[in-house]
Amino acid sequence: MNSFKFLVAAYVATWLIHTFYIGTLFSRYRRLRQSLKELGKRK
Amino acid sequence: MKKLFLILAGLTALFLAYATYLALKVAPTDALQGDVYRIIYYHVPSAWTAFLLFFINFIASVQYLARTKASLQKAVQWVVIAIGVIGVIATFLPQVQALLPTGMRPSAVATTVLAIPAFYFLLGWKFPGDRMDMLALTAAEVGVVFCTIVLVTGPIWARPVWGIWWAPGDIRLTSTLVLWLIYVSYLVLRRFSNSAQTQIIAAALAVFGALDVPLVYFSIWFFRTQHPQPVIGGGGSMDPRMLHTLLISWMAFLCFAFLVCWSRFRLELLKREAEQAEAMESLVGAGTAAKASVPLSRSAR
Amino acid sequence: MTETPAQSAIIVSGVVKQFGRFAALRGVSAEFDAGKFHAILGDNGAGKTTLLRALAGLAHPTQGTIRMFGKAPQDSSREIGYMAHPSLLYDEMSGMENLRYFARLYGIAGDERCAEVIRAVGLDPQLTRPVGQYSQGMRQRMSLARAILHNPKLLLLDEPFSNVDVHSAREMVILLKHMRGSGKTIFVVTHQALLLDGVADEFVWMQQGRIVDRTAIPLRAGEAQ
Amino acid sequence: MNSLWAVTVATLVKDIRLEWRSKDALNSMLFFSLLVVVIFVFSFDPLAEESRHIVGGLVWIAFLFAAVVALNQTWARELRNQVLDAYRVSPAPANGLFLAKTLGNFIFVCVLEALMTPLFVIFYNLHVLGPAWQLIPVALLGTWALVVNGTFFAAMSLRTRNREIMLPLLLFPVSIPAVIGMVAGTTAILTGENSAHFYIVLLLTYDVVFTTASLALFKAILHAE
Repeated sequence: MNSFKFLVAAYVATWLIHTFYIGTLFSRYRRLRQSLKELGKRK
Repeated sequence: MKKLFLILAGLTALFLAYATYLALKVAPTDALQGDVYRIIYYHVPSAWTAFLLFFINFIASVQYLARTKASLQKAVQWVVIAIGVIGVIATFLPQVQALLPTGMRPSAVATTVLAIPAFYFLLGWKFPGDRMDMLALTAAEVGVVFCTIVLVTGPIWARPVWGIWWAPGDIRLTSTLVLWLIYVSYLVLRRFSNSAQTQIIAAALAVFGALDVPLVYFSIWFFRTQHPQPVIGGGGSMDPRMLHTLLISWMAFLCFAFLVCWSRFRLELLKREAEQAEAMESLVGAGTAAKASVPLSRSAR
Repeated sequence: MTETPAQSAIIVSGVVKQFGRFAALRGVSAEFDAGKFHAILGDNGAGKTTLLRALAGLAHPTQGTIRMFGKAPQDSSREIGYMAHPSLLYDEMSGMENLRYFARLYGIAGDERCAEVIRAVGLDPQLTRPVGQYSQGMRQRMSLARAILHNPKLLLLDEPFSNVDVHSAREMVILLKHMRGSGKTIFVVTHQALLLDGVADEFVWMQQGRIVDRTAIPLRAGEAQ
Repeated sequence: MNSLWAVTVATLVKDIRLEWRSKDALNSMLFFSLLVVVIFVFSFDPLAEESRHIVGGLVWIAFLFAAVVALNQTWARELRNQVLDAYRVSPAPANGLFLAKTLGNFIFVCVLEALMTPLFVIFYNLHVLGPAWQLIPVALLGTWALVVNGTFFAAMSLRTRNREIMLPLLLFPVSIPAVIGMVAGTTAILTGENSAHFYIVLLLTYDVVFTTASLALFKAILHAE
């Protein structure tokens, strides 16, 4: 059925957005850890 | 804590997989729309989750503002209790019951109304001080993510069913778009604020946004009645198996949202700790350095 | 003659002021006596202005409290006269028009009080020039006039002598000395400590967001001249 | 209450006087909306029969953008020389400042509307098919809706980087119901096809809700540094 690809598209889009957001969370977390480590070193 | 998080994450993943399985295989096919209607199992739970998160943002913002003054805090508490009591009593009055749309049970409405004081006091107890503001930020940000999903899956669903991507008069989708805009502007404000009291400014904006929601809804609702619309299906009762799947799916997404919020909250906590540490660190480091090198008071000479 | 213990007018306890990743004040605790002249000294970025703003109630401490005559600074705005580094005046209006507006904010009706303070700082109330065309010295005086308009018990002055010629600065010091004599508590943030030699009752030294020393002369202990 | 009104009036008079001297906001606002009108004339065929259906939207878009220009100007004036701090240290009620600014902006935008509406009428060859008097409540309530939120959000955006761009970002999303009310109400009156009553009630509700909210929260915004 033609409309089936819309269904797939919607499900994929949902998880893409979630993955993207969680990815940004991870990168923010890593950067924060990094800066904390540098802070510790300066001490 | 970390172990607990991982266990919960695993369980949530299983739950989501199960919900998706139900949505794709178990739930019956819609007679009119065919399989594409199954978008509903992602679209609607995301919308409900987003609304719940925005609601939490509102409660947290009100409470944060109320905390700036003891007398205000008392007053707001009584208002919240009054809303709960009056709301529950009102739903059992026959006059009010007559106003409720058909199919909405008074007991269900009463439970929803009770959620306001329940959330207010629960959050107030669990999130002292600046954590309340961090909760508001977390809820808004994760809410925007879920709202984005609603806005993306909505047109994907509308296209095969209605033949158009976007129905400007569709009240649910359009008001969700406005909601999204409001909370994005909230996040932008937090991002670009250079105030030492961003929290208060942001909380005020959140209150404004929340006050706007009913007005948005009514204005679009009325706007729609005056303009030609594509025939939008809907209404009618749902197959119980569909409803069941929908609720399971919502539960799964709620668990997922909870975990995302938890991570986001931890991140914010860590960020603020780091900021404070850095502010104080520069104090120790720079202070000793200055003592060693710079003559104490250039100004006095 | 026994000295009566001066009543502590201002109690600052554990004040931290954090701006994002930078702390301007890092745990300031001090008591300041009423009716005294306090000069706050220190390098740029030592937190002098932030302390003054916190005393004026303009900056809210991240931690710690400030009590002023037993009240929070925000609740004692009638007792506080604040003069900032910028003039806090509208450039497009004349001095009198400016003061007339600020007088309304304090609930002072009529022009007598405005004319009185303008004369007190050595300017002419009849001057119709907009403040934007004043010289720096005149603007500083007008700014001081705005700060003392409501006859506050406490004066907070941020760099009143900067960019002012020596003559004007001396005159302002004499004016402040006179106000100190009439029982006001005065805080002056300045770089020119020597101007206040013999005028200020104490010199408060700030460094890296903390008070590091308090002396009676504009010279710190251990500092060879 | 008494002091609230005194402060409001004093501030309003001061703002009008300053505006009269510089004419910053009014001139830029007028010229800006004139430009918008001219661009619209080239973009949308004014002679077409359906122009009556779109002109409601065009008028309000022009006013909306012009109002943003004015709103940014009114607070920019308070930031010069940090005069806002002089207000913040005074005991004057925060809402006095808010009401004065809102009323001032309301007057400016109303003047602008009075001057620009004839232009729209001429360019788009308008004649109203519905009850024309209803345009007045729609215009007044709609303007108040824009201005009350705009003043509040402009005060909010004072505390942000890139302040001027921040105002529309904050103002437009929350204003959407009001914009729907203004545009759809105006169109309904111009075309005479529907009743504008609902929109007037909508705007009235919007005004009451947000005026109350602004008055309740402005103090917190003003004193957030």
